[in-house]
Amino acid sequence: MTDDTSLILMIVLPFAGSLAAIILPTNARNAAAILAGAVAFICLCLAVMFYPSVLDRGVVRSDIEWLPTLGLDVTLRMDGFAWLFAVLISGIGFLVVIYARYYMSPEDPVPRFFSFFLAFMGSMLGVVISGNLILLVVFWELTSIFSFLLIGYWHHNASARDGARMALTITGIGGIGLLAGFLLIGLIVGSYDLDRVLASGNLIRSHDLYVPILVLVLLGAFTKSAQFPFHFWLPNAMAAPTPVSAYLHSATMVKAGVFLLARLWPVLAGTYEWFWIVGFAGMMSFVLGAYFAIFQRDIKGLLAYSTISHLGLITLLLSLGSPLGAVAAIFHMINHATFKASLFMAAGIIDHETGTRDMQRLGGLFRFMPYTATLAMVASAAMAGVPLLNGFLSKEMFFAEAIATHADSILDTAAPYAAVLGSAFAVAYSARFIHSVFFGLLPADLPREPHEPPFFMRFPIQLLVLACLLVGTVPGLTVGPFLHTAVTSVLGPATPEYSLAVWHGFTIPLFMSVLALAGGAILYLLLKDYLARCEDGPPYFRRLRGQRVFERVMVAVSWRGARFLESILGTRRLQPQLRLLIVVAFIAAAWPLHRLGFDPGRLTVQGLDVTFAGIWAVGVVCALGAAWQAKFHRLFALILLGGAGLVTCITFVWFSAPDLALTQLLVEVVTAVLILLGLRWLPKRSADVTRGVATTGARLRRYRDLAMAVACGTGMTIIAYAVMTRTPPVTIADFFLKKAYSEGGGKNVVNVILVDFRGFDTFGEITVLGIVALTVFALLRRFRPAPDNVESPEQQRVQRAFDEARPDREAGDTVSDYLLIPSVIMQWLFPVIIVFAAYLFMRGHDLPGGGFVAGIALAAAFILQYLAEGTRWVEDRLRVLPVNWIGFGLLVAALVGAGSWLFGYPFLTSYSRYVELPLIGSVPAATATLFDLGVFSLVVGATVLMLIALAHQSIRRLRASRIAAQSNEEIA
Amino acid sequence: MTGLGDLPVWAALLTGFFLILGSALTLLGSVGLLRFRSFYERIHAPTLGTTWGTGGVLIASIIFHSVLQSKPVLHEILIALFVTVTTPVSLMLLARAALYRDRSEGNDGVPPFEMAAESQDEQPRSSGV
Amino acid sequence: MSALLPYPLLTASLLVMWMLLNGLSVGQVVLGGIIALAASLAMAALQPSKPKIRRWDMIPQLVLIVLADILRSNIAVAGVILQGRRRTRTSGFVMIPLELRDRTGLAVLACIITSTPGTAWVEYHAGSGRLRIHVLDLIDRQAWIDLIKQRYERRLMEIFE
Amino acid sequence: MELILAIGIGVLTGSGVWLLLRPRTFQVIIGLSLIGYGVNLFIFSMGRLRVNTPPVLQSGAVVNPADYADPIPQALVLTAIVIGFATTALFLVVLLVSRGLTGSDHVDGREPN
Amino acid sequence: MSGVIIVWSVTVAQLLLVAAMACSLLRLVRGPRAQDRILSFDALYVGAMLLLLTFGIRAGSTVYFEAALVIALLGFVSTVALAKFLMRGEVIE
Amino acid sequence: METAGHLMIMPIVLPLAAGAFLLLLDERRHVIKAVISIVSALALMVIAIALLRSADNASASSGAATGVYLLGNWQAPFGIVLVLDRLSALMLVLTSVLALASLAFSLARWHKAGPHFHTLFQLLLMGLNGAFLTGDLFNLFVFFEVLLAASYGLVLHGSGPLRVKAGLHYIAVNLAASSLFLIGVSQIYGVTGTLNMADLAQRIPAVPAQDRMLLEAGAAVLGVAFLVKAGMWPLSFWLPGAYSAAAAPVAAIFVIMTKVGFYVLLRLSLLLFGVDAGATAGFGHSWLLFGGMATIAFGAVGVLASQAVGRLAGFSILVSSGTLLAAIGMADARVTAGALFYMVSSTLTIGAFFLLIELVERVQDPAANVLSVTMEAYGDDMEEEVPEQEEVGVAIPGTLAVLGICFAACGLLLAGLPPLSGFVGKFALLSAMVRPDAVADGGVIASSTWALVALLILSGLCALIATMRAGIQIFWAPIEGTIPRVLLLEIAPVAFLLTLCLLMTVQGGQMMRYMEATAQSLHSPADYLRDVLSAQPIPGPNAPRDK
Ligand code: NA
Ligand code: NA
Repeated sequence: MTDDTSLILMIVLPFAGSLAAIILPTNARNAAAILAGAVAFICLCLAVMFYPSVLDRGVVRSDIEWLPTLGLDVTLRMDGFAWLFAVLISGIGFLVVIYARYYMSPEDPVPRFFSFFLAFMGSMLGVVISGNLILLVVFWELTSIFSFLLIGYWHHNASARDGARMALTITGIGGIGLLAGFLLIGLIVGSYDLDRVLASGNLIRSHDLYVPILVLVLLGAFTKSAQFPFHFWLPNAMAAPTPVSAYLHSATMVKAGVFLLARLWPVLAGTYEWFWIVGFAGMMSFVLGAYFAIFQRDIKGLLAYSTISHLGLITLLLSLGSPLGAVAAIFHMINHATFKASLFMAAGIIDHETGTRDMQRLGGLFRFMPYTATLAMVASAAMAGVPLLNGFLSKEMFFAEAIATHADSILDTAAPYAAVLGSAFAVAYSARFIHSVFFGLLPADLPREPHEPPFFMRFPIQLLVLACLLVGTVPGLTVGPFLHTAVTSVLGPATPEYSLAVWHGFTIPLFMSVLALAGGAILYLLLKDYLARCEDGPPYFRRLRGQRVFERVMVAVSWRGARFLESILGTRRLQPQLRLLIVVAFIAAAWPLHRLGFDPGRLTVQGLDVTFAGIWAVGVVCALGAAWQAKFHRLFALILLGGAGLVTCITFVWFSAPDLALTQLLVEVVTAVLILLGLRWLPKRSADVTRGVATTGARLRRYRDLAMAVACGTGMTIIAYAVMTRTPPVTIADFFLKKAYSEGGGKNVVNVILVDFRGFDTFGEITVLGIVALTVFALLRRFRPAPDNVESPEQQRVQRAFDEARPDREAGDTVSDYLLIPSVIMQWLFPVIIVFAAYLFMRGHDLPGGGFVAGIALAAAFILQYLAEGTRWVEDRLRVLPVNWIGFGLLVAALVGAGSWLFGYPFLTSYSRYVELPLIGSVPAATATLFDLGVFSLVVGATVLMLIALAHQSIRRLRASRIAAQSNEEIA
Repeated sequence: MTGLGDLPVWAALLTGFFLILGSALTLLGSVGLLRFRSFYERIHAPTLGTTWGTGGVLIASIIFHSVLQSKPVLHEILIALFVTVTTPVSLMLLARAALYRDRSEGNDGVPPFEMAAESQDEQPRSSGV
Repeated sequence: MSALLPYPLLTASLLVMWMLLNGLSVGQVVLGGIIALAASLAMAALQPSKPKIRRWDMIPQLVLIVLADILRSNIAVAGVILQGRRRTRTSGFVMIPLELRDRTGLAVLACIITSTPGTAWVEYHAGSGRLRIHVLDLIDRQAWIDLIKQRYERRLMEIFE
Repeated sequence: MELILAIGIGVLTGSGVWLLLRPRTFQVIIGLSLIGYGVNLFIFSMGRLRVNTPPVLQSGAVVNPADYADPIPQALVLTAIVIGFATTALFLVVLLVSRGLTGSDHVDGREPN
Repeated sequence: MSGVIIVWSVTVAQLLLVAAMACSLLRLVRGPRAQDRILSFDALYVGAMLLLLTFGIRAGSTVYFEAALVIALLGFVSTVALAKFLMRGEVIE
Repeated sequence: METAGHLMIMPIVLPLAAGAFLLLLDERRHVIKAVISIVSALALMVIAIALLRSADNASASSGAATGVYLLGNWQAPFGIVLVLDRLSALMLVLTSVLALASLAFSLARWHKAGPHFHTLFQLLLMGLNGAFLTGDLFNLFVFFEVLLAASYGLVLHGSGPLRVKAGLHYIAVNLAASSLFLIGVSQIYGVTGTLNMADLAQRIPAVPAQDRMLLEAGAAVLGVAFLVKAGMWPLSFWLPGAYSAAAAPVAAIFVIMTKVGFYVLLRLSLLLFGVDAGATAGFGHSWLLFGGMATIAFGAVGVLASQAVGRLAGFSILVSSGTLLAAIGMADARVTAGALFYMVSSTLTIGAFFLLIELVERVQDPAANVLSVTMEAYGDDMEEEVPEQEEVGVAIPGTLAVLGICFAACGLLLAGLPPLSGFVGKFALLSAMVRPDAVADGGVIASSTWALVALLILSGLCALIATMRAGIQIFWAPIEGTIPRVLLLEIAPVAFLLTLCLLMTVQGGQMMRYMEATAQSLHSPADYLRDVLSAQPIPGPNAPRDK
């Protein structure tokens, strides 16, 4: 198998396995476990098999093109360091799978667990072997996401949900920071390729953007590795099933951060900023983590804080910027992975067997589970840095580095003491763990009788502890060469001389170790009794709980703050929105005028026609009156609106637009009837109710609106006047005027434009009309009048009462008398209007008129009948199917348009000529006229549909009230 | 621009006469609309415009166009017809509605509903314009 | 025939209307004929009360009378408006019992009365056949009643009933 | 002439805007209609004003464009009128339905408190 | 000559008609009752119709005729609707 | 023009014919109507893809970069032309895909919730496609009105107080915007004397200095009209309400409507005010940039602040719009390319999200199954109602898992987290903004660009937090999780859209290449002008008439 394919397989297999696992049935425990185990094992083998090629080639790459133009390709890159991590991830992953098989209870949906687990493993492998920074970010975020799912696996308890959310939030933020940092690196280097980035360390360190880059990248690394001050998510992540903790907090998740620090060590390390930021965070995490760990009651809590502390140690080592420090850091990564994984598993076993992890409740378990106890003791001894165990070796190196002076500073001078202090704390909490769990007398109230776990649950621990022992005794023979390849792949030529010997003679580091061991032991002895009954958390720091602060901040920022901001930056009311729209539009129009020095053109009073002025005096009064009266006198406002419309018509006629005048007039009539139909459903509003109670605020708002109205009006006036007085440009109109008759076949150019030159506009326009009619219809189907409108209008009630009161009359006489004579005339007008509509339609192409006006005229004919005789009477006689008129109209228009395809011409190509008919003579026959027929039909349908649908509400109301009455009778 | 030049003077004079007559009558009607006191008096005024006011303008238009195009242009007759037919409709409906409103509000000066043959005792109201 | 041409008179007059609008030509006659026919068929759908005209000969006479009356009362009302405050004038309602029952006839009467400045059709009661008009310049109520009944109603009844 | 029409356009639009900002749905619909008039006249005026030169060709085959008003704005206004009519109708019905469902004719569906 | 006569008489007529429209508008605004407003609205329409006819004469063309015809034939529809709204509180029953 | 050319107009004529034909069918014949509607949508997708291929090949091979369709056989700039280039083709495909998904979803039941749903839907498609295809400014207005009118109908589809209130605001604002549109167009015509976009682009440099401010004023007013559609702050407050109130499939198809505004702004700003626009070059770019940034910020805040998932989705639309507007403001070809990729991805995502929301809300309370329309039902007696407690779908155990996965995918896409296309799109934008050659010519990267980068990243974070909060609340919090009843017909469209996002990720390279080609041709519109204005009508039918 080539290296390429195996590299790809290492990524693909886990995800494929994850997909396979998710579709397994919920109870397929063994199948899922075997699948996961197999995948993990194969990955391990793949990784192991890589060693030779890594050894002789140094770097193995495999490139797959993904987004070349963005410089983001799937570049997989295996070198010694990546190899080391790949082995850790897949190896420990394999062990955790075995462990989990026995840990998870049959009730749990285990396949989902293993699916998430495999996906996480795949992402982790991706992080370590991706050779492109952005690709690394991709996998980085994936680890965050899948760790979120793993931590929240038992989502039925709230702590798991909170832990998961916090973990994802923090690490997600970090990942985004990382992305930003890498973008900047790409900006400097001109590529995201890891090799090129590693090669351009000096360039980056000397760039102005170095500090931002450093901060952003560290944000990513620290959040992931739970380094101070982002450490607090990790203890909350302990709500996860123990196998998850064992995996995430030993070899993988948290290691990703320090992995990245080491990976980019050649690029970013060695500067003053690096030393200070990384060193400070590392030292704080190291000491505080250890200190917090001592006072945890929960075993997993203790282990979590110790993880923070040990990662702090690694970070501190990397901060020093010395090659030897880096070596020690990498070495400790391995060691920590081994002993911490085994310790978590041991904690899990204890929890599993006793049902609790509270060290104050536990004790004397050695009698029940000697093997497990021994293993746990060895592991924690390694954690404490006891000689002959792997923890000791890296700890020694750490001490050696701590005393060596690098940059002269407080931090540097503090380093040795901090190192000893932290190590002493480590000894103390290790001692507490061992003593309080396995020794002392056995408490009475254990949930169940503890005993040794099944073999396969202990087996992984045995392997790991064995590793601790071997590495601790014969490092050179075991971990030595692998560590060396890893170190050289990171440090390259800068790789220093170092020895992994167990015994270096009586050196200061040795002395420091002894000091730490002794100090830790004493510290534990002093604290023993206190710890046996203290409440959870360290003294003095108990109040300051990172995650509570975090929660508070999150709620304040991401919820309350956001809601507040939304409420002040936005609105849900209509008037402010319209106000804003108008203001924005006004500014948009005014800004260019202002910027380019606008000259409105000189005012000319010449050609000022008194008649025209008089007409517009009428128009102005109407407009202002309508604006003034619309609130309290709707009918009045409606009439005034009509007046304004009338003046508009006259203006159209005055400036030679007869078609517009026609259309406007007809639309006026129909609109008036329409709004009147609607008026009946609006609430009664009388002036005296609300008049004069306007508050100052309301008055001010009114003045503001008035100002806006005046401003807009003035703006329109100025612009209109300016354009009208400028010399007109050469317009495309000349073409239309020239071709209208010769090629469009009509003398009424406007009409020819509408049905031919720009027939497509008309096409869309009638579609709008049709759609609106349908919408109106649909809406009114569900119309429900307001309570105060349900009963019939006052007038009708009064008149009915009057009729009923009189012996010589019966109900409805008044209205029938009222309409008796007028209705005769209105009926006889029906055919007249039809003929008139036909006339308007026929002449359209050559003279003012056309399908649209004809349609409205015909609609008016129908409406007149409804007015005269009422809905029922008309619909008993005439069956208008407006929807069909609409559909027919649209289809005709479309077919006429598509007809031209038959002759190979584009849509809507018109064809017109004079046809000689017997005894009629030559009559114009233009396909445009057919198109106009479609328009006509649609307009009739739409107009009638809208008005009649509205008119029908009255009947609907009657029917509804009748139904109500019946139901009342039934009740009575 | 229009061929007004070749219009015989007599036609022009006739056109002008009827035109001004018609519009003057219309104006008078509107003045009446403005000056009459009660609604029932005002309702008489616009009919000046809708009868001979319109008539005058229409006659002018007929003469003018017929002479100008030297062929009878009579379609103005339709306007006359339509106006004569439609105006009554609106006025009748309006008057009845006004009557209803006045009655229901109990305003004086409006006859009661009673329509007995002998109920001619409605007091005529005296008023200037 | 009556199925195809339900209202010959209507159809004819519609055709005339078409002619007035489009001018005279064979083609327009044919086209107008078709349209007029279609329109009157549409009218047939409304099933209006079909008026029977007995006395054609009286129509022109009536028209002339009405035109003259309208012209006269135009002048009268114009005078009233122009006179202003110089002369007091009484206006009022007049109730007229009608025998005319034909709706078309009544409609024509309504048009006449309303179109005549100085008189306005106010309300009509089908039950009692009583009409109330408003008169702008009311001196002798009985004179108005006679005028309406003699001058218009009689003729209309002769024409329509 | 231009001045008068411009002022007319301004007044129509201004009144419309004023009503557009009022709280009652009926005021808004009247306002929209007024704005409609204003805008239509504005479009119309963009073709400059020509008295008594309607773009209806005398049957003469040869056409001098200078003799006729610009037909394009007229065509645009026609389309605008139609669409304006449609939208007015729609808005009317929507405000009726809203009034029916919420019981209030306030644009926000509830009386301000 | 006749051109002058026509132009002048048309101008005068238009002025008279506009004055008429102004009067109607004044009554429209004054009211006092809705019926008065509707009545004057109707008068306004008639004035406009006659004005359109004068345009026809002034322009010596009949292209403006249909507009006037529309007012004559359909202008009353809105008046009827308004009146019926007064009488019955509902336009179409 | 060969008949193959007629394919160009199909996206407009086909839905119109379908919609019109549906009108002639009886109201209650739901099945046949659904079939016609779906077939039409499918056909539209096929056509759109064919057009996309032709646009891509044509411009790849021959000089004819753009397909031109002379409506009525009238030559540009006089007649109305349809123009097909990579951008319009892309929009067509996007529209048809979204339409297919929403339509399929609606068949579960929404299409019965009121009359004429399918007609309105088809006509909405007609309007959208028309707006994307037309090369004429006023015709654009007409198609805007078509799509708006249909959207008015659809946003109110199903009625109910919430919808009507939101719809009222939506309609009022958009009616005002339409007036602005008219003012702008006519003013531009008054100054330049033409309506054809290409012709405008040619005439604008020649506009005399004393008229230029009028031109710019008109253009600015026009721009405001588009910004309302695109949902730029502070013109966008109607949007979250309207979209979250609308029925799920309607909201899903509406997602494309904000993109119409973006499309037009992109097209016009580069065509009319691009590099060769003379004195008016670059007009309005800075406004777009800062307006877009404000919109992103507001959208992100809204995303955090919204409790209902529907509003969350609505505000994510604002974030996406803001991003796109700001990208236009950058006026840089590579940024445009990234923006186009981002647009496609975010459109598909939010569309899927809107569909998904209705399904996951059933997890929260089964009562959500009842349509608001049935609560409001006061129809005619003969009207068919959706029964009160209609059982939707069957409770299959896997449902919850599937919904969860889809939700998670949406969350990742909205937050722009890897591995899905949301990340690719955002990265494409970011890497285009901070790239060496961008520094090379400008010297340094503008601070506004840095601010934009920060906004993009932070908005992603907000989306992550908000979606995570919602997801936990929906899927994890309930003790007794009610297994929702979901039809395959309902989940399939969601899966379809999300799969497309996945494909976009996998095939990212090809996609980006297309987008870059599109951006290139947009930023150098010379070909566009040449092709549009040189297209010749077919000689023939309009021969001078025999007198
Ligand atoms: Na043509
Ligand atoms: Na009279």
